[in-house]
Amino acid sequence: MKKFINNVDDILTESLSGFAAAHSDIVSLNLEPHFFTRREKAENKVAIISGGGSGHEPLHSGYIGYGMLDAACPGHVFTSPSPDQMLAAAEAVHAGKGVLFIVKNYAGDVMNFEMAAEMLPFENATVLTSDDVAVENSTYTTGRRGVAGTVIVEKVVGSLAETGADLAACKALGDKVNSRTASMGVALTSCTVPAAGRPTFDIDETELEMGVGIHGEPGRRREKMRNADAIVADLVAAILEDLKPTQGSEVLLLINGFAATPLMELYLLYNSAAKLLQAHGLVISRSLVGNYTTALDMAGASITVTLLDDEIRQHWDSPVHTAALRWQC
Amino acid sequence: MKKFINNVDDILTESLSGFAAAHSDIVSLNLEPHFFTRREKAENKVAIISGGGSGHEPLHSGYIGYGMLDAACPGHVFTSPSPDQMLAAAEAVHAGKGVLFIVKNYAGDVMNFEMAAEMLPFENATVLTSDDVAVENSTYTTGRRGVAGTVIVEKVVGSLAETGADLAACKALGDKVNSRTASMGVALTSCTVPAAGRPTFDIDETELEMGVGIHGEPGRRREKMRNADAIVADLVAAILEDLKPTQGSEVLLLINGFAATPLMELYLLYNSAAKLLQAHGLVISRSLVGNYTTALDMAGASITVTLLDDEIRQHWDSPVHTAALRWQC
Amino acid sequence: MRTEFILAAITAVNDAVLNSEAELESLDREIGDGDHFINLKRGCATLLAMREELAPLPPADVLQRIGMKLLSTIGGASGPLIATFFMTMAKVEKAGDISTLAEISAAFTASVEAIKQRGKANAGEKTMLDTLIPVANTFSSLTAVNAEPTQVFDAIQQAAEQGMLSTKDMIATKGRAAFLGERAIGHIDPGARSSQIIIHTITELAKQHQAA
Amino acid sequence: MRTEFILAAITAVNDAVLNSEAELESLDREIGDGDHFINLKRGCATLLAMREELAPLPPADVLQRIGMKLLSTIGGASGPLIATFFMTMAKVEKAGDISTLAEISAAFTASVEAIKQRGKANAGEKTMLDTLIPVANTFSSLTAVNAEPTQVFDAIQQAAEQGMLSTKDMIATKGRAAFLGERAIGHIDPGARSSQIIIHTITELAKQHQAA
Ligand SMILES: Nc1ncnc2c1ncn2[C@@H]1O[C@H](COP(=O)(O)OP(=O)(O)O)[C@@H](O)[C@H]1O
Ligand SMILES: Nc1ncnc2c1ncn2[C@@H]1O[C@H](COP(=O)(O)OP(=O)(O)O)[C@@H](O)[C@H]1O
Ligand SMILES: [Mg+2]
Ligand SMILES: [Mg+2]
Ligand SMILES: [Mg+2]
Ligand SMILES: [Mg+2]
Repeated sequence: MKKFINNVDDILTESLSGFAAAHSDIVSLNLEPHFFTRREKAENKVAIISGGGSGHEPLHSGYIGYGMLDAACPGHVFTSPSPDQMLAAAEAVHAGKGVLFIVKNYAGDVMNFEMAAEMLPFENATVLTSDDVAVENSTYTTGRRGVAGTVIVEKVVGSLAETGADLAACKALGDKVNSRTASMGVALTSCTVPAAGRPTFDIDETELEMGVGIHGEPGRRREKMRNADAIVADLVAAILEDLKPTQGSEVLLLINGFAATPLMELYLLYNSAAKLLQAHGLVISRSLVGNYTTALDMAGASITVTLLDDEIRQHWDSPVHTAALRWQC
Repeated sequence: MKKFINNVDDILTESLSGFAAAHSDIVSLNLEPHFFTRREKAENKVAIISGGGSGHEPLHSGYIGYGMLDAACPGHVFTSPSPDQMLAAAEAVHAGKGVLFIVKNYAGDVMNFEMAAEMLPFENATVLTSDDVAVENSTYTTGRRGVAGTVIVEKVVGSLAETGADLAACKALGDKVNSRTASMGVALTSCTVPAAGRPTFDIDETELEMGVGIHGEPGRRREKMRNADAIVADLVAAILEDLKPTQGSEVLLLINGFAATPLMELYLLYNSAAKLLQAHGLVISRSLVGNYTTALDMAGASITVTLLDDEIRQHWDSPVHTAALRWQC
Repeated sequence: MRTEFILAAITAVNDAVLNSEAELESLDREIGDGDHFINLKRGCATLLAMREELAPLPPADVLQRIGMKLLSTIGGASGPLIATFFMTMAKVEKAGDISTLAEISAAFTASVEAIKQRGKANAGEKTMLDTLIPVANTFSSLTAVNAEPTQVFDAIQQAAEQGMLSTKDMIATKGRAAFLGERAIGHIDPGARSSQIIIHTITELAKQHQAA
Repeated sequence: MRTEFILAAITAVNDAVLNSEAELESLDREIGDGDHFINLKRGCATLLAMREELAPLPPADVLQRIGMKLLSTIGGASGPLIATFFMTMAKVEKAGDISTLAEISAAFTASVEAIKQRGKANAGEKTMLDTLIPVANTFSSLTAVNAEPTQVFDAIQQAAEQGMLSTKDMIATKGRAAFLGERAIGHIDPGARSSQIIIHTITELAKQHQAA
């Protein structure tokens, strides 16, 4: 394992401190327990809080700021944060209109946020993101994972919250965006959890992992390496199979890098995916390409498609000012 | 070599097309010869044009747009673009006030831009960036390389050009920013040039390359892997040795990833570098952390420090709207 | 339940967990995200550091503080589940001293029940419950017939081991391994294995205290 | 200089470059950025595709078109330098037919001089000039004494080889290898080697044409 670190035990604190220092115009860091808030507390809005294991940067701390999150709780690497963090973050940012948690659907995150929600003295609700179509959905199982589509949910809900909308409306829009969003990912290499010091899975030069999440967990299947168009075709097929969009639907296309895949390749994937979606009669009216939801140092990428409507498009386009997403302000 | 590609020969065109499609609100792509321009031609300003080998994305095409470049010429991977590209780009964006080329100091780039400048029917000037302090400067040699500091030069000069400043003023500010900017980089892995299909250099788990550029060329020396603070101390020492800032100087600190190093590590480096600069009595008033000048799929990072003054700070802060840098608009 | 025993168990479990580093890490690497050992180690280290603070407290408070502390230190899926276990034990202990084996068994069953609620899971889903549920069943049926303590501990150890091993052939329906579908088959669940190690360690300790 | 010979040289040089793939690639990987072979290959392939278009043209136009085409296809450091060579050859040819060996030698010297100007470089800086300058010198001194063509070609080949080999022990002061400082020592310059291969190929071809 070769990484820019001092001691494995200090990675998180040092990295969070660096983030806080580099973006001190946008965020503040609380150290015990760990959570980030906006530098200026927002008033008269639902407090939007997310969080999850670290290692997915810029998710979630990079999305704190005007038009998106009020606070984020970073856990240890790939480990859900704990209820005390969420409670303290909620205490810090609650502005009288309730708290909305945006939680990626993993057993650990769900349970920790659930316990926080049970203890929280404020009105609250939770949007569970579950956009990963690599996993079959079912009410009897843990169900689908939340992956890169979470960024879209956070942006859109964050925008609505900024208008003063109430908790129920924010929750409803979050659920709607999640239900109209589908993602699937592919890994070319494993990632290395710093404390473990070795790659989570072994994979050779001729193979890829299809249907991976964002934790270095193995995907649905190991396959022979193929060319980009063939890989994209499989990912897009699974996404469209899930979304079943009608001809002429307007979509947002996100090509998300897992961290170690260069922009040159991500744009090549965009080119391939966009052509395919257009061939299916879809209109790509919004795009995002880059490392928005990562998996430590993994090489790979995911494709996310969101079916837009006027409401979602409007809230996607609205001003946002965070470390990782910024426009119109 | 495991990359998201179809045919090695098509990578560039496919990736450029993806970039153009994903950012069609900002840029237009011309295919023969290859160059990007702003979607809307700007009037009444010096035309700012950059370019260089591909593989450094988002440099330079990601910096086209209001407040920065008017056009960029992408060469093949790590290969300078050729004069016909620069001539065609200049023809497309020249707005009667002359053309300023911003060129990273490499023999190939310098000669190709020089030949274009000689053939160009418009008034023109060139700013050569040479911020890499890993290389000793000398008028008898090729001299220092231009690396990540180029982004800062492009941002600041781009802002001045937007005010209608004349060619001489833009050239002078570019030279000034370059002379107040110093960078140095370190690689943990090599990159793989797609057409070559294998890593440019071999390096094992216990080593790093100190003083590398952005082309997978070997650095100044091979060293044993050390902790982040020790690596940062060496980079910062070389930078300060060059800039010789006075106590209390105000600086911009850029931690630039070479592509495969995750944000978590880049922020950890920021934390380390910021503390060191502060201990040297410097005031970090502006920051940038991310993959802004990359080297294909290399793991590694560089540190860049620019000595600010009122003029540079003002042009750094001014509105910019490009694919990779956007604020205040 | 005595505070002294709980403190001794903390030390013993910490040792046992540290000794299983390679195995636990690789189990969670195979069908999870590789952090289960690290999560447990962090929890154990925190409890170890709390021993002095816990020593003077009554068992109900000790269990409650352990639960709250683990809730804020372990994180992940195992954190809230293990914390829930201790918080339920604390609640039962608070309601009335747990001292006989039968009482401990009842408290254990209630705490496992609380894990099931929290995780919305049951036996056969390839989780720690595949160790814990058989243990709870064995524990209560043997204490119901007033079996000898050593007999009870041996039976618990056996049930834990069988339960843990049974996860190997399962498809997971809860937790991270659920994302793997059939690829999870052939791998023991890390939480099932760590629970079994912990139960084995505590029952061994109980046997020693019994003998002494 | 005859168009026919130039076209034959294009084919021969293309073959020679392709045959040196591994070597050229690894030389530029060691002290450059690994693309020198790819750049040359791209240039050769483009010229190959132009042969039909070039065939009916007078040599001056052929050389000029080659220069312009290489300028827009090779890129990098070698692109403008090689292009400058051809554009200068074209200029000299245009000014007055180059046909005798002495005339070719003068044109060659002028073209190498143009490379020196364009690259602001000279002998001893670990570049292609360490092959080209000794070749120009040998070429002109032997044609000045009216040496036999084969003698001239053999001497050129030797000078090219020696020049190319001499780069091995140099520190570079121009081009990418200059960034390496002392680490460049022990490696032959890729441009020096490719120039030597090309010169060797063309002189071999000239010897055959001579013999025929
Ligand atoms: N819903 C659940 N109910 C019971 N146990 C669960 C549940 N989800 C996960 N687990 C247990 O948690 C273990 C994983 O713990 P850990 O690795 O610490 O957390 P995470 O899965 O969040 O990384 C699994 O091996 C499994 O035994
Ligand atoms: N200033 C210069 N003068 C002469 N030759 C040069 C100069 N700079 C570089 N070269 C030659 O160019 C070669 C490298 O060419 P190439 O790899 O195609 O371009 P780049 O260095 O831009 O990647 C070097 O090996 C050297 O021989
Ligand atoms: Mg985890
Ligand atoms: Mg090159
Ligand atoms: Mg785990
Ligand atoms: Mg080269």
